[in-house]
Amino acid sequence: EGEKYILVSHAPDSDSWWNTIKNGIALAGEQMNVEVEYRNPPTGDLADMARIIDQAAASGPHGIITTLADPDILEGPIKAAVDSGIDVIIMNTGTPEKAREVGALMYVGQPEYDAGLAAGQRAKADGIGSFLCVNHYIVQPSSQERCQGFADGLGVELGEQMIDAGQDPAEIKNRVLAYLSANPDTDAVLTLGPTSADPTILALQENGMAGDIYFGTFDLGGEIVKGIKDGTIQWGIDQQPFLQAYLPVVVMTNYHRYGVLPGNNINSGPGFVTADGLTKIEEFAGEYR
Amino acid sequence: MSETVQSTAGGDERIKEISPLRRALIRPELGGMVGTVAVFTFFLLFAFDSGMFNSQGIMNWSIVSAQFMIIAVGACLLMIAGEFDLSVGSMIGFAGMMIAIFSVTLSWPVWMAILVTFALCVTIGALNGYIVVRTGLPSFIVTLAFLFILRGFTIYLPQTIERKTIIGGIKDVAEGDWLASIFGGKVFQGLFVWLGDNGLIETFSRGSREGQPVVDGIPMLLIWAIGLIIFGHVLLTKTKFGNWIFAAGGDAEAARNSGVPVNRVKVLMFMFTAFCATVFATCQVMEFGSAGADRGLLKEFEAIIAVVIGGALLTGGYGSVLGAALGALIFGVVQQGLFFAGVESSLFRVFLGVILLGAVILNTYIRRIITGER
Amino acid sequence: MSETVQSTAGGDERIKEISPLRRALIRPELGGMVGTVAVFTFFLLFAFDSGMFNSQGIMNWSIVSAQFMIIAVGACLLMIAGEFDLSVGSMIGFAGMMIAIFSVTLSWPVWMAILVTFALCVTIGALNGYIVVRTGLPSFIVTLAFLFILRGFTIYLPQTIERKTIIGGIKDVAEGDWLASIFGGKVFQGLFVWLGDNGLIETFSRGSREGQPVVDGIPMLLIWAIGLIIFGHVLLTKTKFGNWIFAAGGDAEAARNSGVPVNRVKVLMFMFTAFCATVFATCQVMEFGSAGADRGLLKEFEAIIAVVIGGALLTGGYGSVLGAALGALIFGVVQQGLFFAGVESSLFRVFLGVILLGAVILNTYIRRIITGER
Amino acid sequence: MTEDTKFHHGDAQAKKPIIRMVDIQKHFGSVIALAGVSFDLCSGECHCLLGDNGAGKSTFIKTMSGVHKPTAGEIFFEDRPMHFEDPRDAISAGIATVHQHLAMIPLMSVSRNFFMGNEPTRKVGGISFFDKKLADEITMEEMRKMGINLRGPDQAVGTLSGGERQTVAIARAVHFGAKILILDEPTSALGVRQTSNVLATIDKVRSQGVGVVFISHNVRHALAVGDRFTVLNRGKTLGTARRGEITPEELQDLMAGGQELAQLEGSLGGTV
Amino acid sequence: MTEDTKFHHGDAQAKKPIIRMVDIQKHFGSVIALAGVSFDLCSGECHCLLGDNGAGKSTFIKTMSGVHKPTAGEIFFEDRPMHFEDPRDAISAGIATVHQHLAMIPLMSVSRNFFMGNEPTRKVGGISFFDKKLADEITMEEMRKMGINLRGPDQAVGTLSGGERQTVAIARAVHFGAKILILDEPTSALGVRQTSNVLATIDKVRSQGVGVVFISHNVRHALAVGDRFTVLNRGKTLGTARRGEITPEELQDLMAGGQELAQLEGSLGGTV
Ligand SMILES: Nc1ncnc2c1ncn2[C@@H]1O[C@H](COP(=O)(O)OP(=O)(O)OP(=O)(O)O)[C@@H](O)[C@H]1O
Ligand SMILES: Nc1ncnc2c1ncn2[C@@H]1O[C@H](COP(=O)(O)OP(=O)(O)OP(=O)(O)O)[C@@H](O)[C@H]1O
Ligand SMILES: [Mg+2]
Ligand SMILES: [Mg+2]
Repeated sequence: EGEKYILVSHAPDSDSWWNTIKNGIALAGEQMNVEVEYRNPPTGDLADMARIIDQAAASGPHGIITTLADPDILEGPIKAAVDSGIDVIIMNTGTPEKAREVGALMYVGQPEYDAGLAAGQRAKADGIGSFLCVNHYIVQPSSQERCQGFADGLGVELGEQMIDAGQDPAEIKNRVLAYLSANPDTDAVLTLGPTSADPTILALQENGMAGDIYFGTFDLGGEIVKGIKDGTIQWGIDQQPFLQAYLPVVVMTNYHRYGVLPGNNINSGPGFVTADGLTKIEEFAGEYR
Repeated sequence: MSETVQSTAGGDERIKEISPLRRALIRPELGGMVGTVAVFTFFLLFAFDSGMFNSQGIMNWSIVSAQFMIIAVGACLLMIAGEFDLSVGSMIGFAGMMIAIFSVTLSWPVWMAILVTFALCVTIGALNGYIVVRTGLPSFIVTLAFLFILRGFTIYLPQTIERKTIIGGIKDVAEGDWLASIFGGKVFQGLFVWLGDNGLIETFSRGSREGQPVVDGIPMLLIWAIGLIIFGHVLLTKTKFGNWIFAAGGDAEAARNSGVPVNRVKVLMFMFTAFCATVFATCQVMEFGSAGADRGLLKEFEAIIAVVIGGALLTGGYGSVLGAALGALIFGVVQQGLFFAGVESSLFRVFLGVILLGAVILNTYIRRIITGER
Repeated sequence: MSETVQSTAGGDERIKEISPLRRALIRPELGGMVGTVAVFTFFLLFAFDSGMFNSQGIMNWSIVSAQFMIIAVGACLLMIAGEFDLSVGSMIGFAGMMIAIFSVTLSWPVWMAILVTFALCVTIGALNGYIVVRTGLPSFIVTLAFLFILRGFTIYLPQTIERKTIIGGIKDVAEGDWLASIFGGKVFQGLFVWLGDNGLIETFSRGSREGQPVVDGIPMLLIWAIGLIIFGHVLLTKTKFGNWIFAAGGDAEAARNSGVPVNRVKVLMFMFTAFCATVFATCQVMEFGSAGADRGLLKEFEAIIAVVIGGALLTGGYGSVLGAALGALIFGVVQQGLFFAGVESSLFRVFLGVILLGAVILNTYIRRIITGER
Repeated sequence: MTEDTKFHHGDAQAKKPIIRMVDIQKHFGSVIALAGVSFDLCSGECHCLLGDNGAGKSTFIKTMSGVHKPTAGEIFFEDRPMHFEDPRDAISAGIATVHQHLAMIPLMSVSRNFFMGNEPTRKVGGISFFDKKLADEITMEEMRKMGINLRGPDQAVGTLSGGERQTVAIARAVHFGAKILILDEPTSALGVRQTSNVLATIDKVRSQGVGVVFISHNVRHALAVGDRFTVLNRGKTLGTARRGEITPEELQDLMAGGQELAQLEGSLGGTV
Repeated sequence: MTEDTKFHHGDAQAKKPIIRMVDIQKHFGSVIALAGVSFDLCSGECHCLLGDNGAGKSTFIKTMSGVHKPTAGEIFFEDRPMHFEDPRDAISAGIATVHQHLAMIPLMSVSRNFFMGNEPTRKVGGISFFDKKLADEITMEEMRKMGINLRGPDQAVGTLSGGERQTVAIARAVHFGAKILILDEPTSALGVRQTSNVLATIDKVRSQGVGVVFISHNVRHALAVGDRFTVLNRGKTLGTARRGEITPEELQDLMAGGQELAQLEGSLGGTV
């Protein structure tokens, strides 16, 4: 009872997608009756994140749940935490192999490159040959892996097809408009989350391409769900962040209380969300979905 | 060290000649005007057929520029009054979030949410100003503190109240609200339909809106930008208060001794800057239908950059609203133009830095000629 | 308006009494000292059993503070010399990226990569300074331009060369490099093993490092921080050059007339700031083994905040390196301490803003007493 | 200090004073700048305020012009007690001040400086606008009267010489129909020609019925235009003398606070 | 301007001048500040530089002290042609300047100001450190000599009165064994006591063999200490006169650039 778990993410304060994660651990904490905390580097600087893992370890929790955004940086602190007797579960970014390497119990998440690749293959099957990747967070390596994977899935060069969109919605919208009007024969648009998807939907509505151009996105959110429903967006890749936060807490609590542990890693995604069966998703989008 | 001309009746043998053309040209906006011409020439040459100059393209960079203009007007007047505000970006995020919380979470009518938010943000601007004039601290530090404080609340509040950091659904509640449409609507839609029908502007050739004109109206954002520029320009150059703004920024002590209510002027300008930031936020929230905790990041710098490109003096007492508007235009056109021209987008920052440096050196040169300052 | 004391032999009836204790206390660092005591008291009371004060915890906030200290020393000297540098954060990202590109992509020996990067970054610092002193532009604008330019290159270069924004694998190539270990190594490892063996500090309880002490040495980062503080403090207070730094920032014109080579001082301080940023970047890259385009975001503000909390005057001519170091310590302890205390992390910024405001008001009050300025 | 026989303390005046300041004190933190100074001024007279550096002259006139609020003491303006909240109040009551450190803004044009804080307005459609044309005309006219030919009303003050700026400041004060004109060391940075211009202006203004407070370190300038002389020393008055009742040497002695002057007097012919 | 009979142009001196400036010109952009000024100075003399506002006095002495490089003209220092790149060069050649706008930094302590640009150093282990103890001692000593009692060497200059600051600046210049001391309007803001102190100091310094260049708008101050008087007008010299060869009235006339002075002369006893 009252075990303490700390979740450390690599996202800057303002990244809204991570909110589902916060809600996920909060709910798990409540249900399992354990203490949970969420921490992140305020500016998204991974080097700061390493310090936070050190700090988390120093505060002596029972377990740490963390992303593995850059193994080079995070390996050291995570290994030190593991060695000092703290159990670690890797979530979200990273791969099962890396998770094993750093001594984590397991990995829960969606390997970003693979997700991108799967999406690319799906798009290729739908006859897509060129695309625009709207990257709103270009300095984050996993964002690039998604675009790269998608390009590889299509079998094309990524090249200039990924734009640095910035984070201001009006700028994202207008950059998308500018790109599409300069490259009118683009087949598809790929966005990396609500921050870039919401303005992109508006952009497409404005230039009349909504519903016409092939549109896929990572991660769900209120507007994205609506877009899927009305046919603007073909599919959303759901990595189910809720599970990424919820499951590790549950797994660890049970491990600490009863010594039980699943034998495998858990892939919370990629799941393709399409217009079928959206009701639950709609209700909880942005909160638990 | 500051005397120049020995004015006796007639000419002065100790002044060399300055040509009248040169004298006519030297004005605060000159740098901005030269920059605007240069930028347009450049893109007309290198991105003409990229769609940058068709009706849709024009609307595209106009909107981006208009955004910059709205915050640049506030920043410009404040800078001329001798202060600046680093909390503009955080204020944008904060204002948007407040509107969302009031209207969606608390289900207030949207007009009330907007009005209360305006009141709140302008009060925070006044607080900023009050601290600056009372303690005499540099506004850099005071507003830097508010940059952090406001951003902190913008993340913390929705997180605690709504369990998410993006609050959407504002479009639905704003439907038919009279005040919302002043920020989020479009005007002259009829005109554009007519233009499209008569083939004067392009129409959509595919998709759901086939046959409709590609540009279907002027967004209120543009109207606000133009309105604020006119207001700022008139205020600054045509009124008594405008004189006080220059005086407060030129030498606060001297102005105070001459009977200019310097503290009042500065506080009012902080409030006006906050007002502009809130206009920006409201337009954005009404257009996009959601408020996010990450809105407005780095906007404070962009506002300052536009103002400085437009010829204002960072230390106050000199500048023009028209210049700032041109600065914002340059900024917007370059940013969008690089996309049209297909330049690797991460190089945008490099261009921005280089343009900033170039503009500011040109402006300094012009200012020195005007004021005889050395 | 600036005369105070009518000094005649003996006392002056026109000065009220100031107690000797009060007079002994008022020094630039006082604000920092008070702040440090307050912060430690607070966390000792509210986060004592959170692990913040065990060996691992202490090491944790020490390292974070040391990071701030490294950049704060540079920013402090530069600020006292009357300028400041907004490009510090971008410089950190840029320097790290350059080391990675040189050593990993171009496969240069690591020591060479480091040396060339130092040369490059210090040159950019000099360029910053040169532009500032030559054009007389405010350093805010010039370094803001470099903030964008350097960040742009930091994203663009790896993107073009390696098609990613993070370059890893530096640890492998740095293995055994003499220069790399000066930045990334640890010292006094023997001591800590001894401490661990004797149960004076905790040891790992399982895994490959079972039995080893949890803190296995003092990272070079800390040594660099202490070294730079001592260097900066001695330079500022004990040398001729230190006097020039104060003079250049106090009144550049007066200093120039008295024979102080003001331009040289300023340019050198820009170079020193760039040097500190590069030390920061190199330590980071060597410790973590990778360089990313997002490194150092907002660090320029953090440096300035630490310096200002430490009692320096934003407008130059006044401050102390020890104060800046205390400011960095406060900053680091608060940041990590809030995590230890389990405070909602989005509130961190709110605290930071409030502390900044409080500190700066306190410092202003102290400075006015010291200098008799009003 | 011993009391000089020619000095009167608060003696009854023939004319009624327009401003009367009684026992003004001003403290800045631990510094006592004024320790109780009384002073009055009639219209049409030039009252010189003299004293050593740091005696409190500037501080005193700043309480008169609303820049500082006195810590203690009372101000009677035209026999009514007055409390100036800020310089605006004093200005609108008719007290114009040319401060020691000029109240001009270098980056602004002459006409904007001239009307700073007192801008003429013109109503257009119910909104009042700054009447720039009128301002420009008046400025050019007033400056011409003072003997200064501007290149144009838009010329920046930063391009004027010190003497010219001083003249703008005085012209401005006179133009706005001040009842009291306060001049804080207006001649200290001026050449002889400019100085005699300023002194002549004081004379002219006085004859128009304006009361002038004139601060100077130059005994001869004071004696040239002053009707009464009040000497401050270390925040207190040493007393007031009338023109003709005191010799330059005596006055100078008082201005130095009664302390010994360095040995050079001979060559200076008695006064510095 | 008509040439006054008592004025000599570049006449042969008995003593050899330490500095000789020949036909100095200085242009700032479109402003011609100096249109050819010649000047020389011998050791042990006080050479006054007089002239109207904006005549170019400050500009001229700035070329002498290395702040400005002359546009044309030559400087001979102890008969060797000299080119000062910056103030450091002039200072190390022995030219100390007290500028019109003080060269003191308010936030710094008196002793740091005193030694600014000329810090005494002490080697410790091969590295030279600022010798603060020595600096403090010398400062206290020199200030005491000048009759100023500091609270301590760490007192900030900002807390000194204007007169005291002026004295620090002069004491500094003298201490560093200047061969030439340039004083640009040192008395303009000073009270009578401080003024006579400064004049006495000039006298003392001169008798120690230092050449002094003294700029003033006050004829009487100039006449009190000057050996020679050079008058500038609108960037040109009107000529040089020796002590005793010229009356105060004549000198004042020249200083005003030969233009009419306003009618107040009577009460001023001839000179302003
Ligand atoms: N840096 C500069 N740039 C341009 N013009 C200058 C500069 N310095 C001085 N001047 C001009 O040169 C002329 C001479 O100025 P200077 O300061 O030498 O006069 P001055 O004789 O010292 O006057 P004052 O008695 O008022 O001090 C003036 O017209 C002045 O405006
Ligand atoms: N704002 C202030 N805060 C603290 N002390 C002040 C302030 N203003 C003036 N003083 C002090 O009050 C005293 C009187 O100063 P004041 O400027 O009135 O002298 P003054 O007679 O005008 O001298 P001067 O002839 O040099 O102009 C001085 O000791 C001065 O330092
Ligand atoms: Mg005074
Ligand atoms: Mg001068």
